[in-house]
Amino acid sequence: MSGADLPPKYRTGNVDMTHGGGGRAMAELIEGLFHRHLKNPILDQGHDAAVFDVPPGRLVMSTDAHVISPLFFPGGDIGSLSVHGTLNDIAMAGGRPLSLTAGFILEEGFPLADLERIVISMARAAREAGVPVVSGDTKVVEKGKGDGVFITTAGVGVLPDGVSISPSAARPGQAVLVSGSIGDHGVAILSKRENLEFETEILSDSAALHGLVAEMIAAVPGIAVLRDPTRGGLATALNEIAHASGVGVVLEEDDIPVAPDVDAACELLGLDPLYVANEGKLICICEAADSDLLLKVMRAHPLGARAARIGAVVDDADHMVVMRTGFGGSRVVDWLSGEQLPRIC
Amino acid sequence: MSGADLPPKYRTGNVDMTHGGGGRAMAELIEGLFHRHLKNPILDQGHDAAVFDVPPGRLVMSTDAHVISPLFFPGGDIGSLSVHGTLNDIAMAGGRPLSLTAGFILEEGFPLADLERIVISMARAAREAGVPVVSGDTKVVEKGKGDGVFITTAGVGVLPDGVSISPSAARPGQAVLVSGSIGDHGVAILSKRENLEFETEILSDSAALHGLVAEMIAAVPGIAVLRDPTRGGLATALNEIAHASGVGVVLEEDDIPVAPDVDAACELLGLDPLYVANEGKLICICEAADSDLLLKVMRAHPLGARAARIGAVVDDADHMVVMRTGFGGSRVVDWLSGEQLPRIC
Amino acid sequence: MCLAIPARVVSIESDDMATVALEGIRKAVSTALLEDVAVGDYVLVHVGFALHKLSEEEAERTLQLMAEAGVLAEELEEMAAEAGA
Amino acid sequence: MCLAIPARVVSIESDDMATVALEGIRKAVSTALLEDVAVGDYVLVHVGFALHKLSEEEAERTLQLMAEAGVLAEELEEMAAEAGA
Amino acid sequence: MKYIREFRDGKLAQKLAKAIALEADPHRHYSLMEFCGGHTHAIFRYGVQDLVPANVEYVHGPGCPVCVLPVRRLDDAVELALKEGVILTTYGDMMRVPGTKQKSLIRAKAEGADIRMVYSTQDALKVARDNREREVVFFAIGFETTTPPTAVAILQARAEGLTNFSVFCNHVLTPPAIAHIVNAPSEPGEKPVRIDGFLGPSHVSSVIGWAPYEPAARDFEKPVVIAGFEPLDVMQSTLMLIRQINEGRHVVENQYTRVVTREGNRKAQEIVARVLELRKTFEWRGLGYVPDSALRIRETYAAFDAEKRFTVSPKESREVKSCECPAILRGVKKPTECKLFGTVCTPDNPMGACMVSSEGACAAYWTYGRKREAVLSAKGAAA
Amino acid sequence: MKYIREFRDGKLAQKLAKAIALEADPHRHYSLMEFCGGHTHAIFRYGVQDLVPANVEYVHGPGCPVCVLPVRRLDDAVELALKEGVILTTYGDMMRVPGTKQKSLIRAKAEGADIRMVYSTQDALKVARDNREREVVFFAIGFETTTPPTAVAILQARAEGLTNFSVFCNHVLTPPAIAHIVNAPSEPGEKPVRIDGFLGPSHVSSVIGWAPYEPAARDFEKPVVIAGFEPLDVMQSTLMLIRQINEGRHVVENQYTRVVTREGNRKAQEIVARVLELRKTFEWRGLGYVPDSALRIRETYAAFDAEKRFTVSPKESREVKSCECPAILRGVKKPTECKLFGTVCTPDNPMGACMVSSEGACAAYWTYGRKREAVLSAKGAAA
Ligand code: SF4
Ligand code: SF4
Ligand SMILES: [Mg+2]
Ligand SMILES: [Mg+2]
Ligand SMILES: [Mg+2]
Ligand SMILES: [Mg+2]
Ligand SMILES: [Mg+2]
Ligand SMILES: [Mg+2]
Ligand SMILES: [Mg+2]
Ligand SMILES: [Mg+2]
Ligand SMILES: [Mg+2]
Ligand SMILES: [Mg+2]
Repeated sequence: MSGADLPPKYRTGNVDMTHGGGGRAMAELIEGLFHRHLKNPILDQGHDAAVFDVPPGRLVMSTDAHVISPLFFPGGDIGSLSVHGTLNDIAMAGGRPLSLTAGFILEEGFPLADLERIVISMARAAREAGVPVVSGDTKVVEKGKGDGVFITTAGVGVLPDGVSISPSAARPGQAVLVSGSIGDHGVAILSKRENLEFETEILSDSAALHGLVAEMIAAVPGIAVLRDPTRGGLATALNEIAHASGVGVVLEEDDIPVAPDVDAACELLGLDPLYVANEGKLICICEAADSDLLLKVMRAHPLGARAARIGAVVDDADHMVVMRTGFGGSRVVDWLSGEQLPRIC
Repeated sequence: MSGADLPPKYRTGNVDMTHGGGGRAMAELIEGLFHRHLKNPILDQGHDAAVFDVPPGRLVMSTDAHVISPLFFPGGDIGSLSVHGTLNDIAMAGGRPLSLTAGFILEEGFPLADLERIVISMARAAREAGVPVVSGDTKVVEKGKGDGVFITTAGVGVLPDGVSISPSAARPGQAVLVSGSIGDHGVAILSKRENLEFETEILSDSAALHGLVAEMIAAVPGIAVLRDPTRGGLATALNEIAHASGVGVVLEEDDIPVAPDVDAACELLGLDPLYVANEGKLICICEAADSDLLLKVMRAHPLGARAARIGAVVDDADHMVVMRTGFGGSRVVDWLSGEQLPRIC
Repeated sequence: MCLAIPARVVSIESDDMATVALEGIRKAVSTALLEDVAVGDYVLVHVGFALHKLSEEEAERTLQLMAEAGVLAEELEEMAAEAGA
Repeated sequence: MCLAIPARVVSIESDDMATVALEGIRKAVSTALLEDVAVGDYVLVHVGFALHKLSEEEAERTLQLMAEAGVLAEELEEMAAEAGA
Repeated sequence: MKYIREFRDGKLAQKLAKAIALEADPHRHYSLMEFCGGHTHAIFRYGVQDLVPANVEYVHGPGCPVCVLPVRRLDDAVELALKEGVILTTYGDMMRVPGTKQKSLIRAKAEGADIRMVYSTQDALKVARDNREREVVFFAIGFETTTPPTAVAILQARAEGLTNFSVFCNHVLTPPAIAHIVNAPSEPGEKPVRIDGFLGPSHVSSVIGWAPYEPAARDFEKPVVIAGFEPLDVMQSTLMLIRQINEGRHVVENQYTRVVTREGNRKAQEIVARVLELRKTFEWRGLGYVPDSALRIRETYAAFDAEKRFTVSPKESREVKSCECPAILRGVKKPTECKLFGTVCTPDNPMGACMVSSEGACAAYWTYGRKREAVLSAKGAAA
Repeated sequence: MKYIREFRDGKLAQKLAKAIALEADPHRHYSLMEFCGGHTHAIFRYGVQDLVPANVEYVHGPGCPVCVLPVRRLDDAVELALKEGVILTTYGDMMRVPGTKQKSLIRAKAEGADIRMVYSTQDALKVARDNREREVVFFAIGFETTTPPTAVAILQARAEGLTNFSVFCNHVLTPPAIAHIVNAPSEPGEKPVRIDGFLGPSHVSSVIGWAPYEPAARDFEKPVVIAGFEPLDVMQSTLMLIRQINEGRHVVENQYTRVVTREGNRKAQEIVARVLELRKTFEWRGLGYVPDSALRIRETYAAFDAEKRFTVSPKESREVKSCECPAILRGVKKPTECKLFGTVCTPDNPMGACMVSSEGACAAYWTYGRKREAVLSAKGAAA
C-alpha cells in the first residue's frame, strides 16, 4: 500500500487491538504510517531485520525506553525525544551513530492522528540527525495497560580510532564542563503536568548531540568523559561519574548556567535545578589544559553556545560531589533520592 | 554495589516510582538486579552505551517489543522470549547475532522477585544463545499505565558474505519448508489466559533459531527466504512473503505438522492453527532441488526435528496462499483479520 | 453456527461440573444441562457446557453408512466400467 | 517549613484568582486569603495561595540594614587594623 | 480427536463424492439451503463444493446468530457498554461486528468502554462476582444451542444473590426462521428463492430435537436432513437430500444420529422454559420481524434483565446502504453479487456482519473461497 | 527573581559574617534554635554555618510539619488510601515518609492505593469534581501557613455541594510547640536542652503575626527573632539574636519586616477560625502530647471531616526503634549522634521522617552537610 491510498481512518480513528494482532490491519498501519513517514532505503527492505554496511572498527550500541507524559511538550514530543535520547547515548561513548530501531507499544484507543504526529516528528528528528530508523516493531496493549505510546529506540554507531571515552575515566585535576544551561527539559515537561500547570516560554532542550561531540573529539581526541545529564539531572550524572571513576568533584554554583525561568519554576515548586532532567546537554570532563580549547569549540556550535567550565575533579575517597555556593558557603551535591517531587516545605 | 550485598527488599518488595526516578534507588536496581544477572564484559563497562568489536561486513539490526500476558507461561516467560524474539529476527535475515540491548518498562507495584525471575531467565537465554545483553534501560510507569513488565530488545548481527535472504526473494517453483509443528506458543499462552484456562502439556516453542539457521546456510547458502511465523502465525507470514515477492503459494494441509494438543485446543476454542503464533519455528523457501538437503540438515538439529516440506511457490498475480485440504478440497489461506479471538460459532 | 466439539469425560468434579479431555487438553465444563453424566461418556461441549451425550454406537453406524455409500458407488462404477469395456 | 516565594501580580482574574509572575513563569494563584490585591503587588505564594503582601519598602530597608551592619563591621575592622598597625 | 477426525477423512470423502455424483440427476439443478453457518464454514473450510457436481448448489441460510442480529440491538449493546460503571461481557464473535457508522464493540472498547470477552456464561458470572461495585451485563446472542447456558447463568445469579449481573437477551429460534424463509414473498425486484431442500441445524437440534422441523417439511413440501457440521456429515446429508428430492419425498431425516434425537435435551428445554419466554415478534437482519421467533427473560427474573434494568435511548440505527447481507441471509443473493464485496468490504474492514462472523457467508467466500482455482492451476502447484 | 536573589547575595553575606564575628563574644557559646525546617534548609543549602564563628551553633527545632507528624497518623492515612473507592490526595512531601514497618504512601501506591500528589488544595478539589463516584480525601498537614488553604477548600466544597470530598486534618500550631520545648523536662538520661534564643517562624508568622510569641519570650526569658528563610535573613537574625543575648534582653524582634506584621493576616485567621477549632491535645513526634497544639474540623463541617466519615482501625504504630528523630526534634541530639545515620538510614532508605523531608535535620545533614570539607580541601579543588 502506498502512502497515497492511506485510508481516512488514520485521520479520525483510534488504535484498536486489531492493529497489534499480526494481521492485515497491522500491516496496513506499519506500511501506511510508519514506513510512509520513516521511509529510507534500509527500512524499505521490508525485513523484520535491517541489513546495512558499516565501516570497520568498534561498534557502539545503546537503547532507551521512552515513557514521557505528556507525549507532546514545549520543544518536542515523544517521537523526537526517542530519537535524540538514543543518539545521545551513542554520542556520549564517542560514537558516530549509524542507524536506529524503534519499538512502539501503543495503548488501545490512542488516536491515530496523534500517532501520526509522533511518527512525523520522529522522522524529522532522524532526518535532521542524518541517522535512519532502519527497523521497527509495533505492539498494542489493552486500554489501561499502557499510557498512549511508549517508544523504545536502540541505535548503533562506530567509534573513531583512538577515542576512549568512559564514565570511569575522570581523574583528579581534570576540568568539568557543561554544554549549556541546565533543567530546561524537566521544567518544560512539568509546566504541562496536570495539577502543576504554569506558563513559561521555556522549551525542552531535546536535541541530538553527536554533531557537537564529533567536533569536540576532532579538537580534543583525549576527552575523558562525556555524559548526558538526563533523569536525575546534573547532580546525579556527576555522582555516577564520581562513583565510576573513584574521584570527587567540586562545583562552583555561580558558574553553572541556569535559565532565569528554570530557576523561577524551581523556586515555585521547591525543586533544585541540579536534579532536573536535560535532553540536549552534555557534561564533558577533560584535562584542565584542554578546557579552553574545548569551550571554544563548543561555543562555536549552536548546541554548545552557553558552554561553561563548572568545576574540577578532585581526589576523594568518598567519591562525593561538593559545591561552593554563590552565597560563599559550601554544600554536598548528593545523588537524587527517589523521585524529585514538587513540595511545600 | 556487588551482588552479595543485595538488599532483602529485592526479595519481598515491589517496584515503586523511585526505581525509575534516576536516583540511587534506580542505580541500585540496575546494579543489584540487571547487571548482576546479565553480567558480561561489555555490559560491565557501565556506559549508557556499549562498545565492542565487530567483524567487517554487513550488519543486521532488529528490534521487538514484548508485551505478553501472562508474563510466565509454560515453556518460557517474557525474559527468555524477549531474547529469542530479536535473535530470531536477526537470524531470519541470515545474520549471526552479536549483541542485544534491553529496554524495560516496569509498572509501579510489580513484585521485584518476579522481576528477578524474568531477568534470570533472560540471562540464561542470552547465555545459551551465546549473545550478551550489552546495554539496557529501565523506566517505571505509574500503576495502571503499564502491565507488569514490557521488554523491548534490539540486536545486531553480522551477515556472512554471499548470503542474501529476503522476504521478497520467493520465486515460482521453489519449495516451502517449515522447521516443526505450528501453534505451540499461542496455545501455551492461551491455556493460561484468564477465562480460558485449560490444562495441557503443550509448552511454548520459544527458542533461538540462529544456530539452526547457521547450519542451514552452511549447507545451502542460496536460501531465498527465512521467516519466523510469530503473531498471525504461518498463514500471515506466508501471505506477507507472497505479497513481498509477488507470488502465490500452494500448501498441502496434510503435510503441515501440528501437535495433537494444539489441534485439540484450536477445535475447542474455534481457532485455526495456521493463525496461531510460534516463537521457535521458521519458514524456509528454497530451490526445490535444495529442499531434501535442507530438510536433512534441519532434522539433524534439535530445533528442526519435525521439519517438513509443506508446499510450493507458484505464479499468481493476486499473491494468494491456497491450501489443498486433507479432505480433498481446497481453500484460500488468507491474512489474519483483526485478532484471532476464541469464538462460539 | 454453534461451535461444539465432542470430548470425553475424565472426571466428575461435582453435581454440575466435570472435566473433559480432548487429546491432552483437559477443561472444566458445566454439566448442569445433562442428567447422569459418567466418566468415559463423550459429550458435546459448547461455550463451556456439556450439551448432549454422544452415542458411540450411532457414530460407528454413521461411519459405516458412509463407507457403504461409497462402496455401493464404487461397485456401480466398476460395473459401469466393466459394462463399458 | 512552608516554602513560599514572592511573586508579582500581573493580572486579576476574578474575585479570588490572580496570575502572578516570577521571571517568565506565570501561574494562577488563589487570592481568597487576601483583601485588595492589585496588579503590581508582590505577594508571597504558598501551595497555590497568595498568603500575604510583601512590603517593597521594608524589603529595601532590610537590605539597607544588612549593608550597614556590614559597613559598621568593616569600619570597626579597619579601625582595629589601623589601631593595631 | 475421536469423533472429529474420522468425519473429516479424505478417503471417505472420495467415496461419498462418487455416490453423490451417481445419485445426482445431471439434467436437473439441486438448490440446497444449508441453514447453519456451521455448514457454510465446513463447506468452505474443507472445500466440500470441490467434491460435489456443479449442479448441486449450496445456498447459504440465515443460521448465523451474529449475522441475523439487527443493527439496532448491536447499537444498544454498544450504548450499554459505554454507560458509566458497566462492564459488558460478550462472546468473541461479537467484538468486530459493525454497528451504525461502523461502530463495533472493539471500537467502543478503544473509546474506553469496559468490554470483556468471555468463553462461557460462567466467566461472565465470575466477572460479576469479582466486580461487585460494577454492573456486569452479559450480551447474550445465539440460537437454541447457546440459550441454555444463558438460562443456567440467570438461575445461578439468583441462587447466589448476585445483584450486579444482568443479561441483554438476544436469543432467537430456528424453526420460525425456516418457516419464514420458505414462506416469504420475495422483495420487489428479487428473483424468488427456489430451495429444493434444507441441511437442517445440527447443534440446535441436539437441544430441541428434530421434531420441530416436521411442520415445515410437511406443509411446504421441502425435505430436511439434520446434518452434522463435519464435512463428511455435510456430504452424507447432501446425498440424503438428493435422494429425497429425486424420490419426491419431503420428510425430516436425521443424519446426525450420534448426537440428535427426536426429542432433544429435555432438561435443557425445561431450564430454558423456566427462565425465558417467547417474544411476540423480533427483528432479524434480512428477514425483518418474525413472529414468535425469539426469547426474552420472564418477569420473575426481571432483576436480571438488562432491558429492564437499563434504558437505552431510541436510535436511528443504519446498516451500510449497499450491503446485501439481508438478501444474502434470505438466500436470494450470493456474496459475490454484492458491489462492496472484496473492494470496500473485506474482513479487515467489514461493512456487514456477514463479513465478520467466521460463519458469515461473505467471510467464508472471501476467506476460503475466492480465486483459488487460478493458484491451484498455476505452474508448479502440482500436488 | 526580585526579593529572592538579593537576599542570597554573597557580598552582603561576607559583610554580615564580619558583623557577627565582631558581635559574638569569643568567650561564650551561642545555642540558637532555628524553630523552622525552612531555616535548617537554608543553613545547609547555602552553607551559612561556614560563615559564622564556631561558637555560634544552630540547634534544629521541631518546625517541620512532615517530621512532627506521629507515625500513627501516617499509618491512618495509609489505611484511608487503601480503602476501596478512596483517592487520597497529598502534598509531595508526604509520599516517602515511612510509617510502621517502613510502609509509606509511595509503597501503598505501589500496592494499588490510588494516591495523587497535589500542589494545592485547589487540585484536590478538582480531583473530587472529576471523580464524583469516588471518595476523595485530602491528607492535610502543616503549620499555620498551610492551614488557611485547607479551610478555604472546605468552604468551597460546601459552597459547591461537593459531597465526595473530605479532609484528614493534621494541622498543628507553632506557639504551643515553642512553649513546650523551653518548658519540657528532659527525658531520663538526656542532657537538658540549653537554648539561648530562637530564630522564629517566618511564613507561619505572616499568617499569625509575631505577637503570639511574646508570652514565651517574656515568661521563659528567651529572645525570639522572627527570621526570613533566605540565608541573609538567617544571618541578620543571628546577629540580632546575638545582640539581644549579649545585652541580656529577651523580646520578640522582627527581622522579616517585608512580610510579617505584629497582627498577621486577619482574613486568613478568620477563615481558619470559621472552619477549624482547637484540639484539646495532639501528639507530636518527639514532643509527645502537647495541649491545645492542633486544629480539627468544626462540627458544622463534619461532613468534610475524614475522621468522621471513615473509621480507621486502632493500630500499634511503631517507629524504628533506634531512630533518634524524637530527640532531634527536641533539639537534644544531632543527626550524627544517631547510630543509624548514614548507615542503615539514608534518604534512599529512610528510617525516620527527619531523613525524608527536605527540611528534616537528618536529610539536611546528609544531603548537604556531610564530609564536604575533605573534598573542598583536596588537591585541585582551589576555587
Ligand atoms: S460483502 Fe460486505 S457489504 Fe456486501 S453483503 Fe457481505 S457483508 Fe454486506
Ligand atoms: S538518621 Fe534516620 S534513624 Fe536516625 S534520627 Fe534521623 S531519621 Fe531517625
Ligand atoms: Mg541508553
Ligand atoms: Mg539516555
Ligand atoms: Mg517485530
Ligand atoms: Mg492509560
Ligand atoms: Mg545517558
Ligand atoms: Mg523485529
Ligand atoms: Mg520478531
Ligand atoms: Mg538509558
Ligand atoms: Mg495494569
Ligand atoms: Mg519475525
